[in-house]
Amino acid sequence: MGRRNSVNKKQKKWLLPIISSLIPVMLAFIVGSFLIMLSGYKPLEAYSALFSGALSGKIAIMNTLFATTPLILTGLATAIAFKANIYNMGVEGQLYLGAFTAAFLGFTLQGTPPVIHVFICLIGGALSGMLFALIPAILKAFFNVNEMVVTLMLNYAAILFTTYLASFPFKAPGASNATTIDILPSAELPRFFQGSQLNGGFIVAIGVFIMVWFLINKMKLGYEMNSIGRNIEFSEYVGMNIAKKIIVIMSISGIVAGLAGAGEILGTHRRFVSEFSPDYGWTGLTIALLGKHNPVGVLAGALLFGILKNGGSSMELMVGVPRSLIDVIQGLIILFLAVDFLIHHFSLVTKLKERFNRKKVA
Amino acid sequence: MNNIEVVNLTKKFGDFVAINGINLEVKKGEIHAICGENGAGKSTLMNMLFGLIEPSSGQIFINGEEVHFQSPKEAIHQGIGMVHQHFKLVPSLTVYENILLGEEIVKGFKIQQRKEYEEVQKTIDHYNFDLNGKDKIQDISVGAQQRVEIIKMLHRNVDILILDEPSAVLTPQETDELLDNLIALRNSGKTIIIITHKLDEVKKCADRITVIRHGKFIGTVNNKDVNQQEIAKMMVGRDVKLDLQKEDSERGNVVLLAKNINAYSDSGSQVLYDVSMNVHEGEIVGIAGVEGNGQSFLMNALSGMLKLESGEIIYQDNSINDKSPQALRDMKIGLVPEDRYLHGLNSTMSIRDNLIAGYHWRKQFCDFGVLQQKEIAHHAKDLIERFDIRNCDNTSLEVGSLSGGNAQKIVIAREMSMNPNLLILSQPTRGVDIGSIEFIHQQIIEFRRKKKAVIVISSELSEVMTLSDRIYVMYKGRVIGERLTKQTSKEEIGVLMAGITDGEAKFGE
Amino acid sequence: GSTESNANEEGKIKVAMITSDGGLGDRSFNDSGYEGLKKAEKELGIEIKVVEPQDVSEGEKYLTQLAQNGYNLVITLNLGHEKVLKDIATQYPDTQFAIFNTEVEGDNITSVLFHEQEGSFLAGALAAMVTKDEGVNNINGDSVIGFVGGVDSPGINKFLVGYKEGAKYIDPQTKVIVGYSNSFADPSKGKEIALSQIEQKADIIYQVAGATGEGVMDGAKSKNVFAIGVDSDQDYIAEGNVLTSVMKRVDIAVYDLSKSAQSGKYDSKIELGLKENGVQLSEMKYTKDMINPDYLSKIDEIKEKINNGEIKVTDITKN
Amino acid sequence: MDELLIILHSTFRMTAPIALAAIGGVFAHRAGVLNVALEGMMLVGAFTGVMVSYLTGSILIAVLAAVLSSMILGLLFSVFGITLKGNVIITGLAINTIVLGLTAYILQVFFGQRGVFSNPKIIGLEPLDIPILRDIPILSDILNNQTPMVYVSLLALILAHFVLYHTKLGLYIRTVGEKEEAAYSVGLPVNKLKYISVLIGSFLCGLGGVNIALENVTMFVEDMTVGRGFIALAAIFSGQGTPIGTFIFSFLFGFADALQIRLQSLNIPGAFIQMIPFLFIVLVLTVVGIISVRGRTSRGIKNE
Ligand SMILES: Nc1ncnc2c1ncn2[C@@H]1O[C@H](COP(=O)(O)OP(=O)(O)OP(=O)(O)O)[C@@H](O)[C@H]1O
Ligand SMILES: Nc1ncnc2c1ncn2[C@@H]1O[C@H](COP(=O)(O)OP(=O)(O)OP(=O)(O)O)[C@@H](O)[C@H]1O
Ligand SMILES: [Mg+2]
Ligand SMILES: [Mg+2]
Repeated sequence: MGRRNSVNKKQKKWLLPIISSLIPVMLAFIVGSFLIMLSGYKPLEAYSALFSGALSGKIAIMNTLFATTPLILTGLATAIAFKANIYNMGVEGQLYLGAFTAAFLGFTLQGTPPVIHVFICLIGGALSGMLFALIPAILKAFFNVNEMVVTLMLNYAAILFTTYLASFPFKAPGASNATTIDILPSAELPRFFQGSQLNGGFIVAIGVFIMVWFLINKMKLGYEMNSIGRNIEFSEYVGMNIAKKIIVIMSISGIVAGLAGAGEILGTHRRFVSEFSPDYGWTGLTIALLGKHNPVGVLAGALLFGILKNGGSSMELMVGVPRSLIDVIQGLIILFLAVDFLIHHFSLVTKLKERFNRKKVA
Repeated sequence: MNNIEVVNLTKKFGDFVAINGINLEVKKGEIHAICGENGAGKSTLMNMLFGLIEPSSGQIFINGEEVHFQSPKEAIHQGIGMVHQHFKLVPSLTVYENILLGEEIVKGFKIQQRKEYEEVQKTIDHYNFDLNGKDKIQDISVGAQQRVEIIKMLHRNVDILILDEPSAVLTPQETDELLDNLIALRNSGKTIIIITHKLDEVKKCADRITVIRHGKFIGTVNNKDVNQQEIAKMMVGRDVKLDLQKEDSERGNVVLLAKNINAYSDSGSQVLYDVSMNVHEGEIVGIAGVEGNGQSFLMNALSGMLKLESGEIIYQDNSINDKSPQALRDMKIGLVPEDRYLHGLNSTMSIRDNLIAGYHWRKQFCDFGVLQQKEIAHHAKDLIERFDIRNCDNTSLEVGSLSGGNAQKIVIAREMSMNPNLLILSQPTRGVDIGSIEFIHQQIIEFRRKKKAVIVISSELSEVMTLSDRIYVMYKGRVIGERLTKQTSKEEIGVLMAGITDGEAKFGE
Repeated sequence: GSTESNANEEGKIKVAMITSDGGLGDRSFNDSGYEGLKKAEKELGIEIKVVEPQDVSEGEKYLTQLAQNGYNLVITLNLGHEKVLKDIATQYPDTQFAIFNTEVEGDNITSVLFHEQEGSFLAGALAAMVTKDEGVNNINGDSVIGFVGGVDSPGINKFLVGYKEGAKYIDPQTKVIVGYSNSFADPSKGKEIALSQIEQKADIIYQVAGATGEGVMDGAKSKNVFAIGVDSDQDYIAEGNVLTSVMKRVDIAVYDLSKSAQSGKYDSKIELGLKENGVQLSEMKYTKDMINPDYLSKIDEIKEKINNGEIKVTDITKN
Repeated sequence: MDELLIILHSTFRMTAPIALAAIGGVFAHRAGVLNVALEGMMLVGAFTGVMVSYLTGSILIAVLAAVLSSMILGLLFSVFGITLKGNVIITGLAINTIVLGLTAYILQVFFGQRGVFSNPKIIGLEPLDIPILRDIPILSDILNNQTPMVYVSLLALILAHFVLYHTKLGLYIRTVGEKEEAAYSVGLPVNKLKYISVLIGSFLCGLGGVNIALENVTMFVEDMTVGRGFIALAAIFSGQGTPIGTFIFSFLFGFADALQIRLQSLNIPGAFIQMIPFLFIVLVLTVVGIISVRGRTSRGIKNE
């Protein structure tokens, strides 16, 4: 206790969240190492593969950032809506539509100058994400229809729809799965470095992060999101046009989700591949919650998941730890992160101390 | 012997000391009043007695035995009951279900709803409260909810009864009934602690009075040894003017005119019948009426939250029938709503942010969509100073941690600082200490002096009488009378509030 | 770059396989490939490794790292890797790559293509004959057969089209009821679709739906009609109720590739159809005796015609 | 007409797992705990049921084990989400991830199987032929010869309604969810009530798992619940947390799904037919929304 008190306040401010997020990760690794041992692998070997795979060397780090890219965007998309207490669970679907639109513009707009072409595709992806998010937004704003249900349902529809598009009207000739033809080179988000998949999508993600950060922390709309998120009736009473705000906020959320999809297509797949997303939307949801709807928190969470993903595949490649076990460890980390150990611990310690003191007096 | 003894009790919220080494002795079979300004720590102290929060240090003895309540359950077990300042009722449940919560009457597994209702209604009738056991909490007025809270405790037959501002929303008659009942309970041997800002009530029922200020014990006195002025001085630490002086004022053009408005509630019953009223520049108009007679709906209609069935509301020559709250604010109408924690404040938002809510888009605070944090912080500091809001040096704290009176001052400060042309206040001083009431009333009068129009809706008859130039009385959704304050009396308005008219109104326009 | 591809101490040949979506345990495509690889390990004494990426975007990393780690042959079963494979193959010229179900050009790339439509054609033909044969199981006289696919996509419909053509070849009046489960892991739904098709008089249902297909077979079993398995020999899953399975010998292909790894001589393209026995019907261990032997000879006849080009089966992915 | 009866019969089958999870989830929902782990709880029930049935050959023990495993998960959820005050949505999502990985992992490490586990030794539950019901004309076509969990889901509906609205437990659960301070201030054991609510939910999810893996089919497939837990969640929200409303929406979904399967024989691209259940729910909610907004006189959207 004494030592903790001696840490001065300024230091404590940024140290606390770091410590409090390290504890759960450690706990998860400890539980995970039992499982790893059970299946006959060496925990230390496995974990060192995980960390070196994710963090040692330029390529490893770049690949981690590559894995982080879509998660930053889906995390932000969710966080924006959640901040205003709007449960946009439809990021996955919005992402798919954004992805398809980007691909479509990417392979149709022949002769567009490179940079402009990329921009058009990104904007197209963003807009279709937005339009799709408008459906639940309008239903919520004007008919008070639960947006969580609508977005959940529309996800399925979006995935089915894009799969249909890639299987029938836009199927690449000769392809034996549901993919479109390649986008034109002018629409590609360039890679930074041969040997790593990290590409311009990361810049897009960071750009969006900065804008969202500014929006939430500095702008009028951020203030209103915060207010609506905490008490919608109050917000209405003091004159915020809730219906309009819901539509605006969901639109922004949809734009970011659409960008996530567009970025994946233009930077990674370079064509539309049906069901390409390994639940980016859902992971984004977890990240948004872990980051407490706060852009910086989302960034940190996305990074953690990027490390786990990139490191996880190294763990499989190098050590042979089964993929299912990597899922379990990831789940454990999330589970432990759900709890604010330090703060809880803190209050527990304080409580005990108080009780003890009181006993002494008595 | 002392029924309750508190020794050197301290409560800290973080670095803030809310209760600072308080000693308190409550004798068995007495009515003990606790007085103090808003934020003095009265509720905090009582919450510790009831096990809602744990003390940081110090001791509590009940009947001579030291207790360490971990939860209200243990306090209830010791025969303590508490009527909370902030209601702890379940909106979707009925009155009787709320009253019996935790003490249901069951047969097998099944709750005997009929029997429960009958039993509760008996208690309600016994205490002569105006309540229907079958109503849902969400459908009844705040005053009625307060009555439910009181009955909830009376029904439980507790030995020690703590009441935290029980009369804040009661009608004068009900308050009288309540006080009589408390005295009767005291006479039957119960111990009662009552917190109230209304010194006449204190004088009427208390045996002894303890005053606290800034979390510190100031003194315990016998009721018969002091007068109201002296109690007020102990509380505030200076002399307080208990009655308000206001000069005459010349009234100007009509600012707001409501013509025959009719409205229905969401559940489909008519709540406003042909209501007509007006306000002029430089005039304060009071709306009097027993809680639940349509004032809240009138307020909602005037503030754009309730759609009208028919009739018209005209503000500065424009119809504002279909205007949203947003539009009304743009037209310089300020609103102080009745339910401060639902509509007036965003309790988990910071003090600073609450102080600009609804005006955050103004050039002053927001430039090209970007908030001017410096200006906002400065604005907050300024208002806190001007409106004497206590315990909020740190304006990034949540507003929910403020005491009731200070929270109310935040709303008033926000609405007044924006300089509206028409200010509509509903229950502006509910739960506010006398020092602050004096202050708020002065602010309202100052407003009138600037030739602005004010509507005050209050169930506090004395408040309506002191502030208003003209009074409308509402009864069952109608305006049943209109009087000039100078030409009427408290008694006459009281009679009107009970729905009794002798023919036509005495004063017409 | 400089590959660290020093063949390991004992000079063993190293072969790695990357699974396709769904990974191991699909009891069809991926599992079959793994069988072949295990067989190669045992019989050829090579070192093997199987890895399962989480999603298609990880393909590049897996391919690169396996090449870097000195595998002589890297096989990917995931056709989604076609785009990245081209680049990686030029970067690691000393490594041989193989990809299934799609054609990628490159000096050190082998493309393995299956003519699933041909096997499906046989299945369709057989089904069209058996469905009128009232004596067997609960077969009715109507010419109605069913098909359950995982998703409505070219990869699946390739099977469907062959199946339909086979059925129409026998009897143009044969009606094929088609259903999709929208998931490869939903046996409940598979069964429900099967039951619905059976209700509509279908008595032979071809499933191309991964684990969802297990439900289809279960449904066929519960109503004592027939299902048709896919990819590997699934006849054992519901003995006597799986008429036959359209086997895709991924195992053989993988085994042969491993063999090439030993010799160091690779083909650039391997097409596996009926002719090459890369696609075939199962031996029908449990059902052979239940049906009219004439049907089987008819099937052999059709097979011959396909092999010699007399019958052309449409490959929908080729357009 | 016959066609309709068949569809209805199949509707009940397809509704059962969703309804079981949803009605179970209603309790936690009413206690103010958003349980997104319904999915994982069902999956673990399915897994354990199949494994235990395989190992013991006793369906009774299998069902008990399924329920038990699901309730252990409920306990884990409660410890993290309620006692340790973790964010319940994160906790729920984490549990889903863990279950998905762990079932696959156990299957692989201890049973040497991947993906699918089916074996003739796995004993399932058979449909019931109920004497009186058998003779009631139309009803027997719809409701007779269903598997036990279909009847359990109907029973659960009735019981859930009774418990929530006519017993102390239900009243307390509703109180905790609606106004926790009210419950606390009269001395109700708030956390205990939340635990109970979550556990009731996991109990029914366990049975939902049994329905999926030991009734409809007798096998385990990784991730075989394929989102039914989330559909259940949607049903709870659509049904506004009442058992009856929740059941109705579960049923509507089951019906649309059953209908969808029949409609696939139409000559329309599969994707559009398969969208029907999802779009149908959105449509119903929109209609309900339009109707209820029309009747309102007050402006704006209320706090949840
Ligand atoms: N949970 C809390 N966290 C931080 N500060 C608190 C909390 N509860 C109360 N306080 C602070 O403690 C002080 C005493 O509050 P309390 O509610 O006891 O005042 P009170 O005397 O009841 O005032 P009122 O007459 O307005 O009800 C106030 O300044 C308030 O801001
Ligand atoms: N620059 C402004 N001048 C006057 N009133 C404004 C201004 N900006 C906003 N308002 C008012 O603030 C309140 C809230 O505005 P809201 O954000 O809903 O609309 P808006 O300001 O038109 O939108 P936006 O600024 O995002 O385009 C409304 O009453 C609106 O009319
Ligand atoms: Mg108080
Ligand atoms: Mg037939």
